[in-house]
Amino acid sequence: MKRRLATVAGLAALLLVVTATPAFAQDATAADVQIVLDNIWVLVAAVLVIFMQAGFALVEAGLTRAKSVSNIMMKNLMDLSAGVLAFGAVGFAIAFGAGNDWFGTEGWFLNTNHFTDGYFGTLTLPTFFIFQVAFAATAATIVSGAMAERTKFKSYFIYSFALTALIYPVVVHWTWGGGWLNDIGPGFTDFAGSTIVHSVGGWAALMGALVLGPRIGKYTKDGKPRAIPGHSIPFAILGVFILWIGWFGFNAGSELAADLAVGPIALTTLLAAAAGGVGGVATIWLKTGKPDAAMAGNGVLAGLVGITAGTAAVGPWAAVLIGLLAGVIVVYSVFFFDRIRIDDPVGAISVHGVCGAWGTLAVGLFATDGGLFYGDGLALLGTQLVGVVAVFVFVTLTAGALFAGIKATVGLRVPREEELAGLDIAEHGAPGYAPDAMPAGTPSPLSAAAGAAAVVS
Amino acid sequence: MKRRLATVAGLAALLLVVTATPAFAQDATAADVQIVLDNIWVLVAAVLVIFMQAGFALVEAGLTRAKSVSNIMMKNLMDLSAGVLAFGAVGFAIAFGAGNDWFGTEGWFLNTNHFTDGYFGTLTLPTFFIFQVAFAATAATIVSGAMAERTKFKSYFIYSFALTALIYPVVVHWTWGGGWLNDIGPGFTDFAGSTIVHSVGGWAALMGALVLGPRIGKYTKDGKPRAIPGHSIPFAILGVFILWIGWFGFNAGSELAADLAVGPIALTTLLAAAAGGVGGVATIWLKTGKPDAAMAGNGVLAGLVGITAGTAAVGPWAAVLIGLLAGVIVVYSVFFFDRIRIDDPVGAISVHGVCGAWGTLAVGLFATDGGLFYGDGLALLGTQLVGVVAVFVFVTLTAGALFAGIKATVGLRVPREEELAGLDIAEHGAPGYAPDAMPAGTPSPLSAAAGAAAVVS
Amino acid sequence: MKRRLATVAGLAALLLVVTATPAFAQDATAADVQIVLDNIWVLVAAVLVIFMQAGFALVEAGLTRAKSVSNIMMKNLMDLSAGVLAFGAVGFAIAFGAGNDWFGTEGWFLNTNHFTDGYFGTLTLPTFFIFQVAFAATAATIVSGAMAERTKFKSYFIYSFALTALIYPVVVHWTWGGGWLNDIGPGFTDFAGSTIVHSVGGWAALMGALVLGPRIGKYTKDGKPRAIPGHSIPFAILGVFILWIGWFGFNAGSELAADLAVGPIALTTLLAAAAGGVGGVATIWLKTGKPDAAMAGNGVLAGLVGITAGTAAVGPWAAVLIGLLAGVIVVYSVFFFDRIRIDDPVGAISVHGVCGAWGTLAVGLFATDGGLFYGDGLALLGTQLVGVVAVFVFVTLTAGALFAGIKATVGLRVPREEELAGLDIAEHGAPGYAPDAMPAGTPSPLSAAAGAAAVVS
Amino acid sequence: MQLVTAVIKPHMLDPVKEALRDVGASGITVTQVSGFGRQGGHTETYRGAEYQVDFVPKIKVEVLTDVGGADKIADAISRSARTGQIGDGKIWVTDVGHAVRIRTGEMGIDAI
Amino acid sequence: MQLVTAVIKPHMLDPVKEALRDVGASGITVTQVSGFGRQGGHTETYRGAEYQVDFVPKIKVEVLTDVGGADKIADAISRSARTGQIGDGKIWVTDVGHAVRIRTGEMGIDAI
Amino acid sequence: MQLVTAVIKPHMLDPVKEALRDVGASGITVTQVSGFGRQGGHTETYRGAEYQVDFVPKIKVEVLTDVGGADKIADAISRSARTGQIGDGKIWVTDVGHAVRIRTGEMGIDAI
Ligand SMILES: Nc1ncnc2c1ncn2[C@@H]1O[C@H](COP(=O)(O)OP(=O)(O)O)[C@@H](O)[C@H]1O
Ligand SMILES: Nc1ncnc2c1ncn2[C@@H]1O[C@H](COP(=O)(O)OP(=O)(O)O)[C@@H](O)[C@H]1O
Ligand SMILES: Nc1ncnc2c1ncn2[C@@H]1O[C@H](COP(=O)(O)OP(=O)(O)O)[C@@H](O)[C@H]1O
Repeated sequence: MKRRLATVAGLAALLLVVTATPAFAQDATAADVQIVLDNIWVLVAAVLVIFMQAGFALVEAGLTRAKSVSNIMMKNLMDLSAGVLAFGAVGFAIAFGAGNDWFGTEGWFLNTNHFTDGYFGTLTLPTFFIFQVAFAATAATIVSGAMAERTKFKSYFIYSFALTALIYPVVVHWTWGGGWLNDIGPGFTDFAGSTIVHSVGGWAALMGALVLGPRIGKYTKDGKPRAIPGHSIPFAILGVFILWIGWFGFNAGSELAADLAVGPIALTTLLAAAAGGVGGVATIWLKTGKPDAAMAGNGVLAGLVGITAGTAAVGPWAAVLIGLLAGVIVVYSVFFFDRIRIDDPVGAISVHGVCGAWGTLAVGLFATDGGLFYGDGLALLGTQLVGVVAVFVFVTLTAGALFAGIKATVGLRVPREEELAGLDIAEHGAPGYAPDAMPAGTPSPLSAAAGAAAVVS
Repeated sequence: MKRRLATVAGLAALLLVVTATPAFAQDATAADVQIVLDNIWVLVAAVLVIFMQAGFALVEAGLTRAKSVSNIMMKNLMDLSAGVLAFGAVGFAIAFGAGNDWFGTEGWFLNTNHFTDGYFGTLTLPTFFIFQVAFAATAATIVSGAMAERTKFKSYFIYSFALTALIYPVVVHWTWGGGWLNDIGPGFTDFAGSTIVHSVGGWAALMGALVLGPRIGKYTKDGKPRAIPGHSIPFAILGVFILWIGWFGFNAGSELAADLAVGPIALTTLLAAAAGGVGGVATIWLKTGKPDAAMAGNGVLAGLVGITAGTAAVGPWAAVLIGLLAGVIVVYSVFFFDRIRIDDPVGAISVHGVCGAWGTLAVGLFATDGGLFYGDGLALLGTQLVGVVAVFVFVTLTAGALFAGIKATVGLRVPREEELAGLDIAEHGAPGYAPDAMPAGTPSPLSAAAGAAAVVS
Repeated sequence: MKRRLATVAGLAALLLVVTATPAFAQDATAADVQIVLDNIWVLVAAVLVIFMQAGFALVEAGLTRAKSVSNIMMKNLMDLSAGVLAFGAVGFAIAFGAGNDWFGTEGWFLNTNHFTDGYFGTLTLPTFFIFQVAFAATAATIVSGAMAERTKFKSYFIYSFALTALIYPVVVHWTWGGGWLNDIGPGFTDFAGSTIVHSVGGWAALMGALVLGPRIGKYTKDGKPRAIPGHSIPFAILGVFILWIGWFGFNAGSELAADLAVGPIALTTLLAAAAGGVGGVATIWLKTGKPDAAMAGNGVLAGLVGITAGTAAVGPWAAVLIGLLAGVIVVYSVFFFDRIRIDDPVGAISVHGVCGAWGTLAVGLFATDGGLFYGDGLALLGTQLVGVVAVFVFVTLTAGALFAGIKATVGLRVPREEELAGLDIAEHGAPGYAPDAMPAGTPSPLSAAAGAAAVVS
Repeated sequence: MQLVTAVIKPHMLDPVKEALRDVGASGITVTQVSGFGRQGGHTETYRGAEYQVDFVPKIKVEVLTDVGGADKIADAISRSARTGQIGDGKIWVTDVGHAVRIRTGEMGIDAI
Repeated sequence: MQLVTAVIKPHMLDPVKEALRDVGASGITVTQVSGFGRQGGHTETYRGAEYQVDFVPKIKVEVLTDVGGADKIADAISRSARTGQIGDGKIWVTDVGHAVRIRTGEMGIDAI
Repeated sequence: MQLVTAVIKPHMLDPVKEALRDVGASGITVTQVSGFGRQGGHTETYRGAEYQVDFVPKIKVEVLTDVGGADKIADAISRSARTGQIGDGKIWVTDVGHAVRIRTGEMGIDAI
């Protein structure tokens, strides 16, 4: 058998040549090993980030109604599937290809002639792309929750493609891609994407929810918001757990290398999440007398979104503060959007948009190097503000135009009957929770048990 | 406290000696670190592959009825538990032990005298075994879905033991274990097991479903197939997400080393999965007008199975094509097996058997070294065909005999009454979804709510 | 764009200086890379351990009733959130700070002046803390299941804070922190915490369940135990799968370094889990004629808890035996506690307390260095016994006092009405499974479908 | 006494409840049911296979009343549950021999 | 008018529905119920503890009909729901004072 | 024959079942229902927003009996379902024209 393993090794070696990467032999140097370690670590981090898609799907599914649960799951699965192809073909080049200060113009279809060895430091193109595409899919999927229970699947598909291929990549180019936001003041600082990823998703969610309008029944005739409880808190909290662990990949992987800075990053991530959970639950508890489970989950996520920008720039104490405040902010933000009649079933705008902005600004306050509270003045804070506002304006305009365009052409919202009955049957053909079929093959009459799925009119 | 940490370190050092592995001191060379990195990476990959068991369990549970949900979960948990013991005791030796071209005859019970240091290159026996046993459990568990809702638990247990201990290891010996399929033409190429793992599971599933016959109610009197919708699309899609991320371990871990080839492998894996999802959903959408959630999930899995053989041998474009076509193929294949009255509730035969074969053949078309489309003629394609056919014949014969034998002795199928009522109560004692017990301790009468669980006759 | 990536790299380098960790340049030595690898590996392991929180939440949710499902999920989310802060502020110093043989007295709030570089060998403070806090949260969350369905949320919060900040850290100081248990005989050996983590949780669970008393309806008037089936076996088994994979981080990460000992540790972990599953299912099958799903899950977990102490000290055969026996023991232990009227809905006392003790003692029997069966006499076994007893006494006393204190002040148990109706509405405001709201915004009357949630009196 | 039974569309429960409160009904008992009638069901597709779902979710409302009250109650339901589209449902009235309030043991009209 | 109520085995709903369609019933209302009778329940075991489940899932079928139709309908159900084994269920008929079709306000026999 | 219908609190089903067995009832049919009455509902809060849940879970119990038996049965239910608190529920009795045992086709009193 040793003979054959040798064959396999030979094949692998061959492959190494084919893919034009340096081969490591017995005489590999420490630098060679470090390069491999960088790539392995970032790949593992990328896997964690991709796992976050499951977390988003579960949070969104849990906080919405059973009658549209298939639809939510499908949106999350398909925006990843379509997003990988769209970002690989177009978005990645716009984001990271050479070009101008505003967008990249080279490197379409992961062109290896453009993205040559060393372009991404020690990371290979595949490693870097996989990590980045997971971020693009995150930005896209955030919107899904805010538009839940009333959006046409086809229209969501179009939106998701456009965001992943065009809108998100432009913002990335401005920042991580080397564009203009690096040249403002001390340079805009958003280590892992509070603004670049989460606010992009959050502001797009805002426009989506705005153009769509609230779900039927969300507001009384006199405009007071009504609670529409989610159908599965266990799904939602499981989703929060998955997002929490995925975020270690999100933040610590954004170091884009395996080094000792990874630990401190993971630590601020952990502390902010914990503080966000405590802040969120304390706030809602004090306000309503009940430690609401969904808000506790939102608090954890708010803490995570909040720390994302400054995870590598702030210390542990600041991380706790940033997270705690994010947990408080998210509760008030949810109330605010509820009141102004923007119906966001899962709190995506508040968690990702608002707390993303908070986290980005917080860098200007707490950064050990440049932060206001460290006596370094307003320069960084001002820069952060420019970045937050620029991204807000860009995304609300482009995403707003996108949704308005979809609405005017293929339509954005399902018909009233379909919304009342739930999206699963009309959009996807069958209920997400089918009652057990009777022995004779006909489904049992109890469609109602798992959430009233048939067409009511 | 430093004193004590030293104690711990001493203990660990001692252990290193005990387990006969080279100790790394301050003066570790880069090669030493690389060896550790190889082992750590493959272990992390193995954990991802083991996590796939949860994914399989959820996909299968979600696409079948609530009344047999415990049974599905138990089958998945126990085929891993029993499989680890069976493969460790017997299967691993047959697969990787020295022997002849057909099977190994040495190294029973993970014998360290046989599997000496260096036998698996830089990987230690524990690392290599853990990675491989996760593959064996995958092959076994594929069958569980196809035989769902009507198989005796005891009989499944026997099957699963036999497949893990005997059938699967023989196929592994033919290929990764250094057997005869390496000597055909340019050598059979199945990097991570489209055929070796997935088709083995898929063809065994085919024989299982064939010997069992369809579920009661699956076909009308005139033989037309009826839909029996699964009870939880969210479970199914969560399962798909878990399988997707697990597959990065499956494919990239199959490099059996930490090197820069891992990135390109992960990339083809990601692209094929995405393309498979898009291909599957597009096909069913065009055919029926509805983007079916279960089929979208099957599409993603089909793409993953399809790329598994060629993940290290083909480029990104080919990966997209292989995945896309797998997504198309899986839909037609599901229709085909439905029509010929082979009742496979989760599409396991189509996803793993058929798309596993497709992926293996696709290597002959798209391999950058040897592929037909790269101008290298039919030699590789022919070899791949020989492998596909050989494994098909071997597995259908042995698994067919196994199932026929079980049927003739302990029986394979539960009694009609039990099948109608669901397997959970009769096989495992209690429903998978028990209604909340009333305060007095008696379960509420509403057994029906979560899917009619009592014995109807 | 290369320019900008350089900027990013510069920033990262800067950060390295800021956080006072050695910077790795092109001329990194193999030892430098090894240090990074140690930290990366332990961080990845920590992420796996944190993921176990989701596993615990699901096992506990699955094995209890739907009407308190939010409460269980919340307890698991909040004991992690609050636990991170409590352990960071206080517990970590007590556990690992310098002090006396009984507890640490320095290093509050992760004080970097106390925990200087090198304090934790090659691990940085962030890495070591994140790994350890995940263990603290594990100890805390074990109790949640045993006290399920009848504990005030507020009171659980207080308990969880106290255990994480005070009780658990003391036990850690005795052992991993360098305290007195290292000085008994050959030194108490509990590699990854069968006693230190699991028994601490298990014995605290015992006291919690004892002080609380059984759930209403758990016992007939003549004292016979009644079954109160859990509401979702799929949740429970999914939780088991997650715990299983998380345990690779738990045990193999406890090596606290990336070396070749990690493989053998992972192997004993895998084998014991598999054997535990087989042992548990075989025992319950023989006793009742049914392969119970919940017991199979308990068997796997029992095997994992059992191997945790000796995972690095015993060989594969011993691992199989330890796991198998743990699987047998857990079944009889569950029966025992049921009979003596200690109502532990999920079997936490048996899995973590009893099997933790078993696993710790088993080291004294099977350790290849020092074990009775390896001819090394009773010294180690005696030492293990001392540790097991000491921890039992300490935890039952302190946790007992804690629960009694809570009971006497804020109260421990919810009112009878609330317990009958389920904790979700009264404690958290809304049901865990809300029926789909009707279009008009009012929830449908069918609260009953997902488990009768309204206040009955 | 009489029992007024109505089968209505699920989302009309709210207005019906209000209407009944307005006419002074002291209580209601509600059941989730499935109906089959002129409204017809719908077709679903799963993994490409079509199947027919014949039953439509409905809500059954039962109100116990004294003889004189039945008409008023039937009328209130009829008005408040009407959308004018097929499937609005039925109301029927049956005689009830006697009634008991469990809590007090009160009989007849006092029980309601 | 009359109301025919039947309690049947869940998997006989399909044939009963067909039989009712054949005899011209214009509509059916169906409820999931649990029955307790001669058929008896069964024992379940969970984590080694046995417990008795007394109730068996059943389906209740209600058909409103004019007086003449009740026998025909009861007969159709009786034939189509019969398996000959214990637990096949019961049929009973009650008088209905009056009926309304909500959509139109039609009364009496026209309402059905 | 007569049909005794009772709406009770869910956790009183067990004692009611025992009581009915004691007075010789041959069978019971049970339905999950939701009730609205004096007992009132309760307020829930979700993500900080309050909402009113008006309906309370109840269990409906139906027992078919010969004319003489109805009182005994109503009495047994009334005694066994009583907690003395608001919301204990109602019992009512209706006349049943005829009854059939599906398994055998037996009619009238023999069917029960
Ligand atoms: N003959 C009947 N017996 C019992 N229930 C009926 C009958 N006819 C209709 N129903 C119930 O009334 C509902 C509405 O009836 P349908 O014929 O669809 O519309 P409409 O009420 O507008 O005539 C049905 O879904 C069914 O539940
Ligand atoms: N006296 C009764 N009152 C109400 N429902 C009854 C009565 N007897 C039987 N049933 C219902 O009919 C179902 C079947 O009755 P059962 O006695 O088990 O068998 P069979 O109908 O063959 O005599 C029961 O499950 C119950 O729902
Ligand atoms: N008039 C009525 N018609 C139908 N059901 C009623 C009526 N009044 C009460 N009920 C049912 O009885 C239950 C208990 O009634 P309620 O008024 O709350 O208390 P009590 O029975 O103590 O008077 C209600 O929840 C409802 O299901």
